[in-house]
Amino acid sequence: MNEHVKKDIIKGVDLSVNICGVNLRNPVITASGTCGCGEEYAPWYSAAELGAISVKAVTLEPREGNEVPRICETPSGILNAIGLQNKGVRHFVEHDLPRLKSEGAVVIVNLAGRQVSDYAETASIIDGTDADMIELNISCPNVHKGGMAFGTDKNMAAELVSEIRRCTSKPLIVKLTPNVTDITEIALAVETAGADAISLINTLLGMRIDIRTRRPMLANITGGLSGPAVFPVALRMVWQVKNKVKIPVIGMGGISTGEDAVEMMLAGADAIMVGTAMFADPLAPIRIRDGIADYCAINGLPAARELTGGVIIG
Amino acid sequence: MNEHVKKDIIKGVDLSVNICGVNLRNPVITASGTCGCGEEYAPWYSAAELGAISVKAVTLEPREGNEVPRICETPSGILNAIGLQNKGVRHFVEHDLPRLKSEGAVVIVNLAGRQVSDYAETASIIDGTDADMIELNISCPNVHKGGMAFGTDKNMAAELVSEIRRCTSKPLIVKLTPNVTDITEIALAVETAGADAISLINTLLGMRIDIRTRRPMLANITGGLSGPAVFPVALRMVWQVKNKVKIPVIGMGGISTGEDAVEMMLAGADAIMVGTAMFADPLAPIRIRDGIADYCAINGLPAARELTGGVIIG
Amino acid sequence: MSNYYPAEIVGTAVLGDSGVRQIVFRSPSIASTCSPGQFVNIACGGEHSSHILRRPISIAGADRESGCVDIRFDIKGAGTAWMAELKTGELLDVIGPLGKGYPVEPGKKCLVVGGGTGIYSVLFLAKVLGAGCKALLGFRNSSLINSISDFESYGCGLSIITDDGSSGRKGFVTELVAEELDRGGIDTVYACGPMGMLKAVNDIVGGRAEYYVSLEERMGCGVGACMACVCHTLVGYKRVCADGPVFNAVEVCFK
Amino acid sequence: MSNYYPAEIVGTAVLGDSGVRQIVFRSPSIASTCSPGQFVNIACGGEHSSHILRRPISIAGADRESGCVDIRFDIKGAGTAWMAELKTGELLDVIGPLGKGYPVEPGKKCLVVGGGTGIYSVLFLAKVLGAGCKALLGFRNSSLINSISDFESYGCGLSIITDDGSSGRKGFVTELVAEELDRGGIDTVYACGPMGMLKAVNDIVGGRAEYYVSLEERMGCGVGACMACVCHTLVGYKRVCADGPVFNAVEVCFK
Ligand SMILES: Cc1cc2nc3c(=O)[nH]c(=O)nc-3n(C[C@H](O)[C@H](O)[C@H](O)COP(=O)(O)OP(=O)(O)OC[C@H]3O[C@@H](n4cnc5c(N)ncnc54)[C@H](O)[C@@H]3O)c2cc1C
Ligand SMILES: Cc1cc2nc3c(=O)[nH]c(=O)nc-3n(C[C@H](O)[C@H](O)[C@H](O)COP(=O)(O)OP(=O)(O)OC[C@H]3O[C@@H](n4cnc5c(N)ncnc54)[C@H](O)[C@@H]3O)c2cc1C
Ligand SMILES: Cc1cc2nc3c(=O)[nH]c(=O)nc-3n(C[C@H](O)[C@H](O)[C@H](O)COP(=O)(O)O)c2cc1C
Ligand SMILES: Cc1cc2nc3c(=O)[nH]c(=O)nc-3n(C[C@H](O)[C@H](O)[C@H](O)COP(=O)(O)O)c2cc1C
Ligand code: FES
Ligand code: FES
Repeated sequence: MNEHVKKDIIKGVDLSVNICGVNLRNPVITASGTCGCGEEYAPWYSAAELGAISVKAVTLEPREGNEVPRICETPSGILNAIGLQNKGVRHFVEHDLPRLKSEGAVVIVNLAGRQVSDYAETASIIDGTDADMIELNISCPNVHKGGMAFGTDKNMAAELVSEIRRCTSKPLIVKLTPNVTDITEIALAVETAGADAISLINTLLGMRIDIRTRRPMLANITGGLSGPAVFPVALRMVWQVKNKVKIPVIGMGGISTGEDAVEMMLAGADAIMVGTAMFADPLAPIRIRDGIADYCAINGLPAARELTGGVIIG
Repeated sequence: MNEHVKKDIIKGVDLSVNICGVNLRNPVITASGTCGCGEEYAPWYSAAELGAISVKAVTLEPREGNEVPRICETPSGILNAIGLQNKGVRHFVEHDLPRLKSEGAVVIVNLAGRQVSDYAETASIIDGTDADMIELNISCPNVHKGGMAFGTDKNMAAELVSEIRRCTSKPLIVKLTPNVTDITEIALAVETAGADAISLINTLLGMRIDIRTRRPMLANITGGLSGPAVFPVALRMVWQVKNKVKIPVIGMGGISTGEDAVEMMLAGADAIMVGTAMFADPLAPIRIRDGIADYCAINGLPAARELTGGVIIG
Repeated sequence: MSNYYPAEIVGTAVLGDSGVRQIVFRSPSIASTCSPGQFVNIACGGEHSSHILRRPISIAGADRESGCVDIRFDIKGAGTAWMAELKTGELLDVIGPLGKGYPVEPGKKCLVVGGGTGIYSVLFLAKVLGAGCKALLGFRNSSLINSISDFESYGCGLSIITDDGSSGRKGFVTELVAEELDRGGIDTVYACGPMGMLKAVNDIVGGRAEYYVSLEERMGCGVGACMACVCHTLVGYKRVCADGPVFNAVEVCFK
Repeated sequence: MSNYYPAEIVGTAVLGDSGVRQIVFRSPSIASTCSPGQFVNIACGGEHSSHILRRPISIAGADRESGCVDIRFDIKGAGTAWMAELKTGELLDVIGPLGKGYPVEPGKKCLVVGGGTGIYSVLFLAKVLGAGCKALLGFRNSSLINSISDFESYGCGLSIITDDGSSGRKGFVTELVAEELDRGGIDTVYACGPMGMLKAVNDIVGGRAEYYVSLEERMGCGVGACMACVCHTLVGYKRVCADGPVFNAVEVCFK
C-alpha cells in the first residue's frame, strides 16, 4: 500500500513496523488531539519523521467544543475536556490532509460523531481520500454524544464498527475507552465486527475541584485523565487485549520515555502513541523513538517489532 | 451508639462527623490494608486519634497472600498485590480488636471472602463483637476470588449485600471497585440491598513490566493502583455516587494533603480515608486532619461536615 | 520529565515588598528572537516532578547582547512556588519565545496599561516603545507595587493608581486610561491584566484608538496543537497560545 | 510529598572508582538509637516528586556524639540517581531507624560476610564488633571495591575476593567463609548480600555456627503495616521491614 515509506534504521536497529498493511518507519505515532494536524510541532520535527500522525478528531460538521477552562493538572497527569473542537471533515480533507500527505506523513484520521450516520458519512468522505488509516474514536469522554456510549457497550460498539466497515476499505483502527468493566469484551466485539486494529487507551474519566472557588476545575465538570498517571492502567489493558485478539494493538496512555514505549510493546503493543508527553517536551516522540532503538541495540534485538508481546510470564 | 467519642475541635472548627449513627471525632479514617491493625503507626499516632481505623481485610480462614514482589512504583502511584494476607477473623477478634477497642479507636472491620457463605459467616462472627462497623470489601483486584467479581456486577453485589445485611445489625459500609463502566449502577444496587454507607474507591487494576528482566514487576502480574495518580478518578466517582445515593459516602483514592481531603468532601464525601499517603509520610492522617481544620477556619466554616457536597456547579 | 531545554539562571531577586520574583536566565536563542507580548513556558518541579504542564510566563525583558531574558511572577500555586526557590547557577527548563506579541508601529503615541501580573508583559513593551508611550499601572495596594524603577528607566511616562489609595491616587487604572484618552492624541492602547480590566478599558477606548489586549488562559501544549487555551472571538474560538496571547480587541468577545 | 522528616546533609562522597555514593546526615534521634542491621527510609525526588515510595538504605555507621549517620549506596534507578545528586547543606527526608538489627552477644567470635551492596550493612556491624570479628567481602571486580579502609579502621580482620580475580583472590566469598569455618572457633556468622550468596553461606555454615542473614524486599510502608515486604519462613510469611531485615537463618526458607 505505502511501500515507499522508508524504514528507520537507528544504531543498527530496524524500527519499522507494519500495521494492517500500512508501513510505518518507526512505531511512534502522535496521539489524536495532542498534535493538531502536525503543523504546530514543525519547529521540533516533521510529521513525516513519525511512524504516523493521528490527527485531532474530525467530525462531519464543524464543532465549537467546550467552554474554558478545558484543561487542568493532576498528579503526574492532566484532565482535558476540549469537546472535539474541529472545523469539520471537509475542511480537513481540503486543507490539512493534502499538506500532511505532501510532506510524506502517514496519516491516521481520528473520526468522531454523535450517531452512526454521522460516523458513516464522515468515514465515506475519508474513504475517498489518500488518508492512510481511519481511527474510529468510540471513546471520547468529554462530549455528551462523543462516542463514549458506543465504546462502553459491546453491542453498540460492534454495530458501529460493522457499519463503518461497509463505508471504507481503508484499514480501520478502533480506539477503545478504558472506562469499562471488561476491556477484552469490547475488543473482541469490535474485532469480530471487522476492526483491522485496536488502539487504546483513551482517557480515564476524572474530575477536580478548585477548593478556592469550590467550582470544578473544568467548565465541562468532568474531563479525561491522561499522562504518566494512567500508564499502569493502559499497560494492563493492552496486555489483556493482546491476549485476546489477533489483530494489531496500538498502545498508549502515559508513555513519556523510550523505556515506557518498550514496556508497552513488551506488554503487546505493535506500535505506540504519544500524547500528553509532548506538552512537557515537544520533542518527546523523537526522543522516544531513539530510546526504543537504544534499548534494542543494547539488548541485541535487530528489530523493534520483536519487542511486541515479549513479556515473560511465569 | 458510641456517644462517648469526643469531637475534635481544632482552630475552633468542629471536625466531628457521624456516619450512619457512629460518631467519628474527625473525618479522617485510615484505609484498609495500609495501616495493619494500627499498631505499627503507634510511634506516630494512636488509632484513637483518628476518625476511625479500617483494618486490613479479614477473611474467615487465615490467608497466605501472594508471592513477592507484592508492590512496585508507578508515576505518582503504586501498584500492590498483597492478596489479602491475614490471620483470619478469629485471630483478629481475639487479638487485634480488643486492643484497638481498649485504646478507644473506632474500628471498621474490612471483610473479604471468596463466596457468599464465607462473607456471611465472617460477618456473623464480627456481629458478635464490639467492632463499630463492617466494611464489605467487594472490590479487591488482587486475588482470584477476592470479591472483585461481586463488585463489578450489580446483581451479584446486591445479592451479597442482602445476605450480609441479614447477618449483622452493625452499620454496613460497602466498598466499591472503580474498575466498572458505571459506578452509580453498583452504588444504587448496594444501597437498595441494604448498605448503610458506601466507601470508594478501591484500587484501579494496573500492571508494570521490568524491562530489564522482561517480567511483570509483581508476582501476581497485575495489581491495584493507588496514590495521587488515581485522585481525579476517585473524586469523579465520589461525585457521581453522591449525586445518586442517599446514604453516606466515604471517599478515598490518592488523598495526601488536607487540601485533597477538602476537595473530596466538596465532591460529596462525608468522611475520607487515607492509605498510600502514609507510606510516604506516616503522619499523613494527622496532617490531613489539621489541614481540613485550617481550610475551614480560613473559610469561616464552623464544622468540617459542612464541606460535604459543597462543590458549586453551574 | 527532565531538563530538555535548559537555560542557566544568572540572577534572581525578590522585588520590593511585593513578594514578586524575578528570574534572569541566559538563552541567546530566546533573547534574540523574542518581542514584547510573547511568553515562555517553564517546566516546574525538577526532573522527578509530578507536574506535567509547563507554566506560561510573559517575557518581561530581553537583552540580545548578553542573551539574557527577564521574567517576573507572583507565587500563585505549586509551580510558581517551586520557581521561587530556584537559585543562580541552576538550570531552568524553558521553551520559547511562544505566541504573537504586541504589534508595534513606529511613531505612534501609545498607552501601555497593566494590572496585577499583567504589568510584566507591558514592561517589555514599554522598553521597546520608550518615550513613545505612557505606562498606566494599577495595583491592589501599595505593598504590591513593583518594577516601577524599570518603567522609569525606559523613559516612558508613568502613572500609578491603587485600589485602596495606599500609594498615589485611589481608584482603578481605567480612570487613568479615560483621562489620557480624553486628553487626545493617543493612537494605540495596549493592555494586559485581569479580564475585568481589559473589558473596562475596551469600553473606555470605544474606538478612539487601536486597542490590543493580552489574554490569559490555562494551557496544555502552549504551541497551538491541543485547543485547550481558546478564547471567544468574532470568528469563533482562537488559541491564546498561538493566535495570541495578544489580540486586537475588536475581534475579542469580552463577556 | 514534602520534607516531613528533614535531616541536614553534612557530607557526601563518591567512594573510589566504584561509583558508590556516601551521604552523611545529622539526625541525633537516629544516631542515638540505631544499631547495625537497621535501615532508614528515604523519600526521593524532592517536594514535587512523582516517586511515592521511600527507598530503604542500611545504616552504614552512626556517631552518637555528633548525631551523624552514614549511608552508602549504589545507583540502581531513579531514586538512588536522585540521591546521588544531593549536596552538603541540603535536607534529606529520612525516617528511621527501622527494622530489627543483628543480635550481638559480647565475647563471641564472629564472621561478617558482605556481598554487593550488602557490605554497607555489615560495615556498621564490624564497627561494633571490632576485633571480635573478621570481615569477608566479595566484589564482582576490583573496580567495585570500596569501604575497605573503613573496615580496616575498625580493627577487624579482613579478606577480599573478586569474582574475576581482578583484585586479590579469584572466586566467591563463600569460599572464604568455608575456610574460616573449617579453621574452627567461629560462634556466629552474619551475612548481607544477594539471596544466592546468603543461601550458599547457609549450606556452608550447616549448623556449625549461629547464622544471621539480612534480607531485602520491595517495601511499601517500611514499618510493618502493609504486608508488602514478606519473606518465607518456617512459620509462614514474615515482614522484612519489621520482623527483619535480620533473621536467624534457621527460620528462613531459602529457595
Ligand atoms: C500568556 C500568559 C502569560 C503569563 N505571564 C505571567 C507573568 O509574567 N507573571 C505571572 O506572575 N504570571 C503570568 N501568567 C500566569 C501564570 O501562568 C500562572 O500564575 C501560573 O501558571 C500559576 O502556576 P502555579 O503552578 O503557581 O499555580 P497553580 O494554580 O497550582 O497552577 C495549576 C495549573 O493552572 C495553570 N494556571 C494557573 N493560573 C493560571 C493563569 N492565570 N493563566 C494560565 N494558566 C494558569 C498553571 O499553568 C498550571 O497548569 C501568565 C499566564 C499566561 C497564560
Ligand atoms: C533493608 C534494605 C536495606 C538496603 N540497604 C541498601 C544499602 O545500604 N545500599 C544500597 O545501595 N542499597 C540498599 N538497599 C537496596 C536499595 O533499597 C535499592 O537499591 C533502592 O531502593 C533502589 O531504588 P531506585 O529508585 O534507585 O531503583 P528503582 O529500581 O527505580 O526502584 C523502584 C522501586 O523498587 C524498589 N527497589 C529496587 N531495588 C530494590 C531492592 N534491591 N530492595 C528493595 N527495594 C528495591 C525501590 O525501593 C523502589 O520502590 C537496601 C534494601 C533493603 C530492603
Ligand atoms: C488535550 C487532549 C485532546 C485529546 N483529543 C482526542 C481526540 O480528539 N480524539 C481521540 O481519540 N483522543 C483524544 N485524546 C486522547 C489521546 O489521544 C490519548 O488517547 C490519551 O491522551 C492517552 O495518551 P497520553 O497519556 O499519551 O496522552 C486527547 C487527549 C488530550 C490530552
Ligand atoms: C498495600 C495496600 C493494601 C490494601 N489492602 C486492602 C484491603 O485489604 N482491603 C481493602 O478494602 N482495600 C485495600 N487496599 C485499598 C485501600 O484501602 C484504598 O482503597 C486504596 O489504596 C486507595 O486509597 P489510597 O490511594 O489513599 O491508598 C489496599 C491498598 C494498598 C496500597
Ligand atoms: S495550549 Fe494547546 S492550543 Fe493553546
Ligand atoms: S513494607 Fe509494609 S510491611 Fe514491610
